[in-house]
Amino acid sequence: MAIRANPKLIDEIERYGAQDVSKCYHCGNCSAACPFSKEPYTLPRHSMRALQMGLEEKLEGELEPWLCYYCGECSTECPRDAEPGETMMSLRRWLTARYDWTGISGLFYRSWKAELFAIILVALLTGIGFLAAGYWIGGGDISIYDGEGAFLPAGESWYGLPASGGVHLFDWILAAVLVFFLGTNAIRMWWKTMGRDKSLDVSAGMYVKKIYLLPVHFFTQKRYAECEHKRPWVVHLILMLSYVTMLVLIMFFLERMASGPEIDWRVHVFGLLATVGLLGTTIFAIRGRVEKTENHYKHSHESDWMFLVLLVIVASTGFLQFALHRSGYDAAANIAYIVHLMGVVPMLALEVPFSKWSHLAYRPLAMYFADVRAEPALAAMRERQLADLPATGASQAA
Amino acid sequence: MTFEPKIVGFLCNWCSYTGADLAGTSRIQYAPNVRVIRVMCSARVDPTFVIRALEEGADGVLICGCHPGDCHYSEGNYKLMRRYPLLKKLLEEYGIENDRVRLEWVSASEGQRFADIVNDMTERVRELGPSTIRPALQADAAGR
Amino acid sequence: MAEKLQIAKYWGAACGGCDVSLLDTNEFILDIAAAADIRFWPIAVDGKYSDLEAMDDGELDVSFYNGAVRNSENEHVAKLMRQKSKLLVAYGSCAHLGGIPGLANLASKDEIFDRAYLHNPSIQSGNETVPLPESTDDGYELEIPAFYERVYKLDDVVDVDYYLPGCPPAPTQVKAVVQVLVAALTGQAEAPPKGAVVGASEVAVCEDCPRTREEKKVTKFYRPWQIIQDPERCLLEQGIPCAGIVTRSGCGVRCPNTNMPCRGCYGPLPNVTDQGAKFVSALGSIIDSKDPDEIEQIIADIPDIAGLSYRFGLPASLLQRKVTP
Amino acid sequence: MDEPKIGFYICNCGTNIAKMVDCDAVAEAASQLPGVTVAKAYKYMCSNPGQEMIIQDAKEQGLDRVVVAACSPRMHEPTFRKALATAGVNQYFLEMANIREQCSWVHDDREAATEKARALAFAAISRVSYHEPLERRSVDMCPATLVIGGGIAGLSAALDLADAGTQVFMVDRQDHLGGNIARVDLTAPYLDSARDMLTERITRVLEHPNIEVFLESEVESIEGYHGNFTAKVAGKAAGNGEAHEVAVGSVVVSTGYREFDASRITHYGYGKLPNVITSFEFEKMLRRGEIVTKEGKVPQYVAIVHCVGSRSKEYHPYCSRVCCMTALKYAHEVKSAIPNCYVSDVYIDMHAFGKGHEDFYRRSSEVKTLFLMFKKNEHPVVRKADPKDDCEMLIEVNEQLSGELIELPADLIVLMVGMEAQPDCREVAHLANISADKDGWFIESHPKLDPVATTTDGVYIAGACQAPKDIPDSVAQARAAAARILAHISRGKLEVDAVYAEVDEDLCSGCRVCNELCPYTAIEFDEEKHKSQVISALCKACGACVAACPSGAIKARHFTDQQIFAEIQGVLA
Repeated sequence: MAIRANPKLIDEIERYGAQDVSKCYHCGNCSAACPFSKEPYTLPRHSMRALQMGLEEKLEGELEPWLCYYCGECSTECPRDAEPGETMMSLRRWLTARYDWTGISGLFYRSWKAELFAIILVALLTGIGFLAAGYWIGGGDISIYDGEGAFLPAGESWYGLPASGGVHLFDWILAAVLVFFLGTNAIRMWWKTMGRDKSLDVSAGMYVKKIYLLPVHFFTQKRYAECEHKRPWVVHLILMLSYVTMLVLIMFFLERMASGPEIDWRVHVFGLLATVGLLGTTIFAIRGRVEKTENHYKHSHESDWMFLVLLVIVASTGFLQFALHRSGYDAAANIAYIVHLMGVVPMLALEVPFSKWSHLAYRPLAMYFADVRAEPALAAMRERQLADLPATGASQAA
Repeated sequence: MTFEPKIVGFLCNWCSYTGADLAGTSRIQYAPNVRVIRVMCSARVDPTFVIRALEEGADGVLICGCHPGDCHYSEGNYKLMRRYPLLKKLLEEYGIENDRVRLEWVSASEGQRFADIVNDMTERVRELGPSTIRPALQADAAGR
Repeated sequence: MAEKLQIAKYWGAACGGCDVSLLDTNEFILDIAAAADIRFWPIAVDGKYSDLEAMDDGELDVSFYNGAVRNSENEHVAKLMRQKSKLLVAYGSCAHLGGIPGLANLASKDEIFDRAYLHNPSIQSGNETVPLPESTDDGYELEIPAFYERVYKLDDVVDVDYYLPGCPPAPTQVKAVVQVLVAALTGQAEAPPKGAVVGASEVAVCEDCPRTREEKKVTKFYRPWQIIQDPERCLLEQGIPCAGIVTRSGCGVRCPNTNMPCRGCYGPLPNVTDQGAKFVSALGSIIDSKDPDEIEQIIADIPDIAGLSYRFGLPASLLQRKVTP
Repeated sequence: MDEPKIGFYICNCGTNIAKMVDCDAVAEAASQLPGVTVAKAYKYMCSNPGQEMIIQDAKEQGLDRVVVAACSPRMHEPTFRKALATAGVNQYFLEMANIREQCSWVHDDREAATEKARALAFAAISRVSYHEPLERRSVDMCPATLVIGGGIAGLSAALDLADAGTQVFMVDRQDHLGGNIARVDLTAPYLDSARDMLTERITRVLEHPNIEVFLESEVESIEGYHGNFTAKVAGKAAGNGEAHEVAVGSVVVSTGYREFDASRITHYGYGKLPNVITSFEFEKMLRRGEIVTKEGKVPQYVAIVHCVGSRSKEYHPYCSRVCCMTALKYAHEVKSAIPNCYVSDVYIDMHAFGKGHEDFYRRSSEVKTLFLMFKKNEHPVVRKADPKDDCEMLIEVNEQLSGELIELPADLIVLMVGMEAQPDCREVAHLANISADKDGWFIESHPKLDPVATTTDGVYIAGACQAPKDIPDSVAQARAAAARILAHISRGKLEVDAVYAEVDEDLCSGCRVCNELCPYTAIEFDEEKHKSQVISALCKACGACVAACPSGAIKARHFTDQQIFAEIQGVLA
């Protein structure tokens, strides 16, 4: 049965960043250059073609864009400046939007104004919210940072879990919300990429057998290491690990983090390291994007900027409150804290489920799925090639 | 070792000889048994030439001209077309096998056709075996 | 005139017409008799081979051999005559080209014997006998000439000085040639170059043919009895295959003048290698059709193309005889 | 004839011959033959040193015959004839043995090839001994030219000839000049107007004092020979009824092409679906300036299908050469007329061989043209779309680059119909005494070295009647033809080959067998002498009469019986 081509699709995806797709005339240099391009996954030509022809459903079901870490080799090799690397990036944005049932991420990606507005709005609400909370729930004394009558109490903790109210509990509610959105979208992703395609028979056993890949890919990003240049991988890895460290610290050790003024090395050493990691890498990235030092920095989508800026704000204010508190300026520390939260909340509430950061879930999943379906996909491919053989034979004879 | 027939080919300059050249420029491989004699037009092919070739020891004779209606001299090939059947009848009475003498139309663009004809004719003549004409006449002379 | 010329004439494989043609010179024969001693002429004067054998080499001034060489006897005598004569003349079509007997070259010796002595309606069954060169009959050793596999023209077996073509040669030509030779031998005139065809023209019969010629385009061939012909017009143009176009003139256009097509007895023209092949070429060239099937039909009316084109000259043709592998 | 001194030269042609033929061995064998004074093998006989070698040997060793075993005589016979002339030897004392095109290039068994080369060399050597010195005749060159066909090629040739001050007669069967280009809007790849280009030339032709144009007329017959043709032109302009006769020295055939009939390919639905149109119908739209469907709607999807009738088993095997660029041109024109329209090119291969073409192709992809590749001999199928679809039609393509069977939406489908030889090309070929190949394109005298001339001296071909061509190539060929003709005219006289038939009156009996055979009526019968005679100027040396002459009275100069007998004996030796 023939698949309907949709020439209009390319216009839609252009709004996610891709600009030069139609220049591609399928010489295949990109796939030759790509370190990940091996059957059954041909990167990036396969996606480029599907995109040019507007094979919507096919594209939605593709894992290939997620298998790409954007080393940019393809774009360098491309004789027609069709920017395949950037196209893959744009496809990831588009896919994120397609996975997201709320439609928010689509909105964000297509209109940076909307995204910015949302961020500011959430930031303001957060600010106001916490100020209010400080006054009415907390003692209202902004000069107290922690302990008895703290303006923004962390709340009671029981083995790292929030036993009663306070910021800690809020964190967990926020986390729950975040997981809900990301989770539901991840399920949609599974449906579009795995569930829907009846042609492949993927056994449940496979899912179990390959499950270990999830953490592996998540924590090591070893595939990124396969790229020709190693630096991007290192940078990315540091950023990601710092981020995760921070997440763990905040989710489980918020009290210890907050309590002071004396430094609690058991947690703060990690906190400081993570901060350095975050700041270092983000600044490196910002510089890169400004000066376009590396392939994957050439093209910057608004979402990239907002993501980086938020990170810088969050990391720096996080450190600031820490520093102020330790040096006894609790009032200032509290203000820094609120600003910090004004950055953190939109970042977690918007960026993670609906924007760039969602890839922290989708990419490892995609790699996991890719491995799960590799064998049946390969088999199907072979079958198809065999089916083609007589046809080609005939045309040669002619 | 297999018998390699010697075949004399009379080719018209404008179609068949050019066609044979085209087979060359197209690098089409064919049997090396035909030795070509160029004539301006197949109409120049006097039955005497064919008979002389056979007498001189040719195992076969191939005549090629432009396709009827496509002659460079507008109608030369028809003239051959008229003489040829008479010649064939004559040769038949001499007891010469039909396949030894052959007339084919080959245009300037039919390099492949020329090659195919040469291969086919070579095979047929090879099946007939060597022509006995020359040996027989030599024997007659020796007998005297 | 000092002494008489010594001449001889012999009849090989031939019909005898040639001997008659010499007599057809009428009273001129007497002049010959006056000028020459006829030393050997089996049909006219008494004599034996032994007489011929007894002569010295070159004793004869000129000998006329008519007929083809079909058997060992013909060859024997031909060689004898060559040996005994200063000049040997191939007299008539058979000696010149093989003649009518030459047509036997379209069949092998065995085929001929089979037809003549074994399977022939005129043979009473039980009487089938094939002649053998040597045989014994109640004690007597019998020898007859060996019948050759094929027919030869005279110069296949001996060196020939002059050729006098025709079947038979026209008496006027015979007369002329004899005069030339006599003059040459008696030193009154220069002899023609050796190997020359004497008593014939260098040009085709048409040169002397009185019939009018216009356009040669034939759509049907006829045998003489199949058509009421226009006595004024070229026979070929009327579809009657006339060999005049490929034949030396000199005969006096004997056949066309009697409404019969030329058969080609005077043989090919000086520039022609193979009379029959040329005749085929010319006949084909005047067929008026572009349709292969129609062409086949037109030539189908010519029953025996070899017999037609080589009626008098098969042994002199390039291929000489039917090939029997 | 006293023993001739023959020089035998065998050419290695680099390795073209040497790799398959043992040239030294052949030379060695040849040197043993009687009369062969010199026998040499050399790298490139056609090179200057090669020719020098012949000239020197001829002078020093007194050669009076030369045999060159090399390429086809159709290639280099003139070269070596010149060399002989320079050496002071009559140029007809040359014979070539074709051991490249007809030996080394077509055999793969070195031994057999060498043996064949030897036989061919022996044939040439035994033939050359019978060669006779011949003198070329020179005839007057009529300075007028007949141009058949008033398309871009014909116009270009005519103008160059006329501007040079020579008379031109132009015949076109249509009621206007311009041919197929007159039906075109813009040209690829530079998108300038075909009409501007054409009208300028047409007006110049019509107003040119040296050009006489016969519209709605056809050439009935062309008689004569190079330098002295007489052509009969019949038709309206020639005053209907009696044919107008023109005397010309040269003929330019520029009859062009006609487009492929798209309805022959049924699964494109041409003639059934109203919005499937041919490229020429689309050109009409472009010239009207509005691209709309039959229903008058502005199309949202336009699909352009390439190779309609070209490069396919069942229709025409060849590439029509102009369609790819024209298709890209359409993409550009549609995009600029309807910016939000989606244009797809359904093609087999993109042939962008010409100047500026590849760049044009790149630019087209930048205006977002969707290129879909289908497999040769596996044509897409067009069908009507369902009402719920947002398009008129759907094209099913087995897309090669993705390996997917897809269906493409289309509101307007443009079929790039290929070029086809004119329906009466065979008649024209017969008329001008040139030949046409199996597809009906006229055959040039040499595919590489002489693509302008034909096998008939004085008749030239220009434009798409020789093979599918774009405008620049047609014009180039036309102007080349004009240059060739002017070169002859400027010399005033023409050298005509010395090869023709002649009658030996002493041997001719006036049987008149030959009289009806000559296609050029070169044989006349002298009623006085009762002999046939050949008018050498009219004779084109086919030899039909020679073979037929029962008296052997007609001699084909340079193709005599003796020469051919010698050749027969040679190949069999």
